[in-house]
Amino acid sequence: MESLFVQQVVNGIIIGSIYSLIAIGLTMIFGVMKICNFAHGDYSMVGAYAAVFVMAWLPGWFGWIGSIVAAAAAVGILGVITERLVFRPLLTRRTDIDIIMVSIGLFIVLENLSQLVFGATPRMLQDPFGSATVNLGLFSTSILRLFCLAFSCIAMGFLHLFLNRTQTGIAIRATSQNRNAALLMGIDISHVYTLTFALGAGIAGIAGVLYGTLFAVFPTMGALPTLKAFVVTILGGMGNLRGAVFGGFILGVAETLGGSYISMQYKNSIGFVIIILVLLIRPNGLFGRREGT
Amino acid sequence: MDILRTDKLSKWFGGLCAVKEVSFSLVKGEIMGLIGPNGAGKTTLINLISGVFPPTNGNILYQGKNITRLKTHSLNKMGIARTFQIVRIFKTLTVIENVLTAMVNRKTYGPWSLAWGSLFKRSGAFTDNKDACVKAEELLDFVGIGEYRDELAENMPYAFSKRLEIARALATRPEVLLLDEPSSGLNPKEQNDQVEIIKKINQQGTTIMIIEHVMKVIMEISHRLIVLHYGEKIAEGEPEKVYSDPKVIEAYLGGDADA
Amino acid sequence: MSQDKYNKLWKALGIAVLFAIPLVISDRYFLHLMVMAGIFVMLTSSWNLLTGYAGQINLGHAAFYGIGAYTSALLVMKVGISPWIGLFMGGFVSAFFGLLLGIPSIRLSGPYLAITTIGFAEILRLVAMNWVELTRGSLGLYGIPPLTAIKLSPGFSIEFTSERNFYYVLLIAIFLTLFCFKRLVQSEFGITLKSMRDDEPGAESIGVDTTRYKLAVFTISAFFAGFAGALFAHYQRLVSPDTLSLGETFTILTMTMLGGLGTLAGPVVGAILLTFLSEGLRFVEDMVKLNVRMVIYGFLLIITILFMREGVVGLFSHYRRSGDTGQ
Amino acid sequence: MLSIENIKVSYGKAMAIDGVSLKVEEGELVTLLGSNGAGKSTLLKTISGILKPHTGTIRFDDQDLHTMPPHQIVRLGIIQVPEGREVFPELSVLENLKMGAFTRKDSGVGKDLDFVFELFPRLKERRRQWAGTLSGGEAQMLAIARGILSAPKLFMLDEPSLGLAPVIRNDIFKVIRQIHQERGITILLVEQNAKLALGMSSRGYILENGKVGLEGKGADLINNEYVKKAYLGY
Repeated sequence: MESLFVQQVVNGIIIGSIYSLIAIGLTMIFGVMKICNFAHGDYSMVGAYAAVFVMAWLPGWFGWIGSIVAAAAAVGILGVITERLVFRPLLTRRTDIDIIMVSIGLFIVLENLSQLVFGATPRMLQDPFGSATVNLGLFSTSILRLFCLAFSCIAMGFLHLFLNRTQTGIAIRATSQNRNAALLMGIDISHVYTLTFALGAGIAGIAGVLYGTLFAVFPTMGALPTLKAFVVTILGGMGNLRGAVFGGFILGVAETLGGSYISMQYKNSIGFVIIILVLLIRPNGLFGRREGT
Repeated sequence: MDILRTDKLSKWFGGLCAVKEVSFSLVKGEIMGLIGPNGAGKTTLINLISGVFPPTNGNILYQGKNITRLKTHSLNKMGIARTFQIVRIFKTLTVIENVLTAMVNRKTYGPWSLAWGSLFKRSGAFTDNKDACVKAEELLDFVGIGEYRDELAENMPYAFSKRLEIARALATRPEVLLLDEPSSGLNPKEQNDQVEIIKKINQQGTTIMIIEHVMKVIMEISHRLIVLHYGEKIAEGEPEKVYSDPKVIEAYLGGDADA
Repeated sequence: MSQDKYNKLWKALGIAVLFAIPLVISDRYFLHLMVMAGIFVMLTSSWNLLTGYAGQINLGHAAFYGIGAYTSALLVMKVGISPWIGLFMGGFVSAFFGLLLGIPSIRLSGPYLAITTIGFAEILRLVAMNWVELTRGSLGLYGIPPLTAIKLSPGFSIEFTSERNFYYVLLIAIFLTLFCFKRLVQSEFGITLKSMRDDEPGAESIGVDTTRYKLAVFTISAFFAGFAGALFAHYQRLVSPDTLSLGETFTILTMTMLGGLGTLAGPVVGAILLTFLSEGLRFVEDMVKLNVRMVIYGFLLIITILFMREGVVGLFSHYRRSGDTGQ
Repeated sequence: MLSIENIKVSYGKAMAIDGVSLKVEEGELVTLLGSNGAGKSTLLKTISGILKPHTGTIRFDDQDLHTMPPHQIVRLGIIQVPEGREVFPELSVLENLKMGAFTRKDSGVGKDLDFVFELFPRLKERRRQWAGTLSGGEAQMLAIARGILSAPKLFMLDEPSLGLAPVIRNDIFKVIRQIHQERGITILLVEQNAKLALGMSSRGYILENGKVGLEGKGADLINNEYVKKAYLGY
């Protein structure tokens, strides 16, 4: 019993770290541009496909590192393109419904276009550790999974450094907190928008490689992470980066624990139950900051 | 006779006290001006009276009833209507529809009876209802925007959308009308028109409480004034008296450096 | 007046054509498409009432459809009530869930509401998948009885197993539904919904109890969606958890956005257009051997929002009377 | 230095400025007075490029401002401390100050940082704290300090004493006078506290209903009946 519990918590932390990674981009984009992007998980899907191609071409460790770089770059560019073509025209007459609908349109297009291009057959990404596992007494897990955890924590760490230590990073946070004041600081808002989308999508691309490594790569793989990322984002309060990181781990652990102690079948609904309960009590999320009145 | 009275009304937002123990009474039939420098808590006071949020402390009495914690819609049904500093008209409805929707008898009919009733109605669309339209047109003419009847509200010139908001508030047949800066953003001629409209409304028996920054307007129409400063009531009385009050002049023009 | 008579004439002619279609065209597949388009007309119209008129973004509408379908199917199969009553039970049970979903919606708006509604639908979909004893899980409920035949005289009865006869049932249901929506939307109730959508504090200031209106519109919208679901169950005679899926909701909202959100005609036009368009595209897909249909759906949705915000109906807006459609 | 010619600005459909012309010369401290809604804040927003005028010109030295995006206007050294402080609540005090220096590439930032910490020792104590946790007075100090770090040539302050207790208000005014006199920064001050503001200005403009009602030397305006009228509407 004890070890099953620890085992599940560890599994939850591992998957939760990937949720956090996807959600962090979603919440960042929401914070800066108030865009609620239902196609965000598809950035991960595209990232995972980028990895499929790079790994087919470069074997082993090089392939792995190469695919991370390729995924971040390719998806970052895709993010910028979608921002410019689809979201930017809506910013002047933003209504929630238009932005939500247009992102749903984007979701449908990306998912089905990739089905056309890549086919529906799931593909596996190689495990550079050759499926090796490690037993740490209280729990055992594959090295690959630990690596994924480490990698997403590193990615979040770098993002944290970027957002806290660099002038540009602080400018992104500043813009999300007070757009008007940011303008008065001489920050080029349009530039910040583009950068935010590139960054948010790029991270989602990296998360896609990790997600694809743990599970499989297929065109509709983006849907579930999108929903999870939204759950995480709402748990943490939309626009709140720390909230997204905590929310990701909370959801990951809640899911694996719920999956093993309550019901495996309802695992994917646990997050929704949590957010409905949370929103009933706190309409702006657990760590949500109050919206300006 | 008092129609509305507040008793030591306070509102705190976090650590900030926006309204501090304000007591005043509104006499039936008067126009009372609410003035004070920027950030003095005027809009907060109006929001408290109109039920946007409850006060932290204190009570509000309306016609002898305690209405402190009632919501905006209930207060409206009891006879308190308001307008907003930044207009809140229904943009995608036409001008007359804006007024018509305010004329729906919500005291008697809730959503369910309206919905159910509509299924058995033979008279067609509510917006084609002759009696209602005649009354709505009267109100539009009253504020002088009758010719815009079928225009979409969002296409209205700003001054007219402010008047539309007043017409809409009147359509709910209020006893007390709270006006939050009815002439901000208007040019002098439009402000004069606004003054005339407000006077006319008052002459028909509606008690009015008005926030206004354009002093010419407030001087011309108010019977009495209340001055707020840092959330506190610092003066009350007839306009001339209030204006010569040194405390008021200081609040507006500022005291000396060592004040 | 003459304009009015002219309109009435056109309406009568349209209705006559709709009733005559099965008499003229006997192609079963075509009639099947008409039936499916009809069910979507009911669904999209009900979503439109909630999202287009009342401004409550509901991304879990397929849940109401599914609840209606499962309720009616289960009551008929397990309890043995008449499918005709089942249709209404489907509507009522769905309406009850609409009321439930309405409760969190009181305090939520925009993206928060959107996610809550998705969550609601996903939870119900998982229930439909996993409560195998009741729903047979992902296999779905099959062998649902059709609408019971109406016996006119001992030797003569009307069956509802054929597309053609079902078409007539549906036609009547649609007329009733659209009649209700038209009345609702044009009434004091409808104008209140629109004012609430445009400006909530403004609506509160003229005495609108927005809480109660939100609950009411969630309930009413869910009723009609549930009714449509029940009709579908007894027509297709098979219900699966897919009925409650996000994909189904996306179809509903693509149709409505394409036709024109917040107009009476929009959802009708959108549902018919997209049902037949997708069949047309199936031919194209057979030719090019590529699954292009959904990609085109997605692009249509994006293009509609970016370039023709009022949908197809908006393109012809100069034919409409301004008050008619709420735009 | 700054010259505005007959600009008209509206907020959506609400007319806010209806033909205003004014000038600020290098080294001046000019006060802009007027009751609420007279268009003072709108004017500053227009100079900063956040709002665009329909007609009229705004020139700074030899540049046309009315066609320039806000971030370029900041680069010219036109810095605004907005009404209500508008600090970044979830950035630390230090990060807020860094944002002030966002456009600067020169090496003087460190020196300026020392300068503002000297000016406002309380900010130094709280430099690691989130700006959202500051009191109103501290937030105002931060907003001004942030502005100073932008190396302003023209420094525009929008109601810096709004909602502050008299003691803190006096401190703030002292600092404004100090940076004007010691650093020779040109200042355009929007203020409600007419006596205090005019007392230290070289010139003043009274805005009324979106128009300039009166202009003159600071000292002359203090005792002018018209000023009282503009505020109190006699």
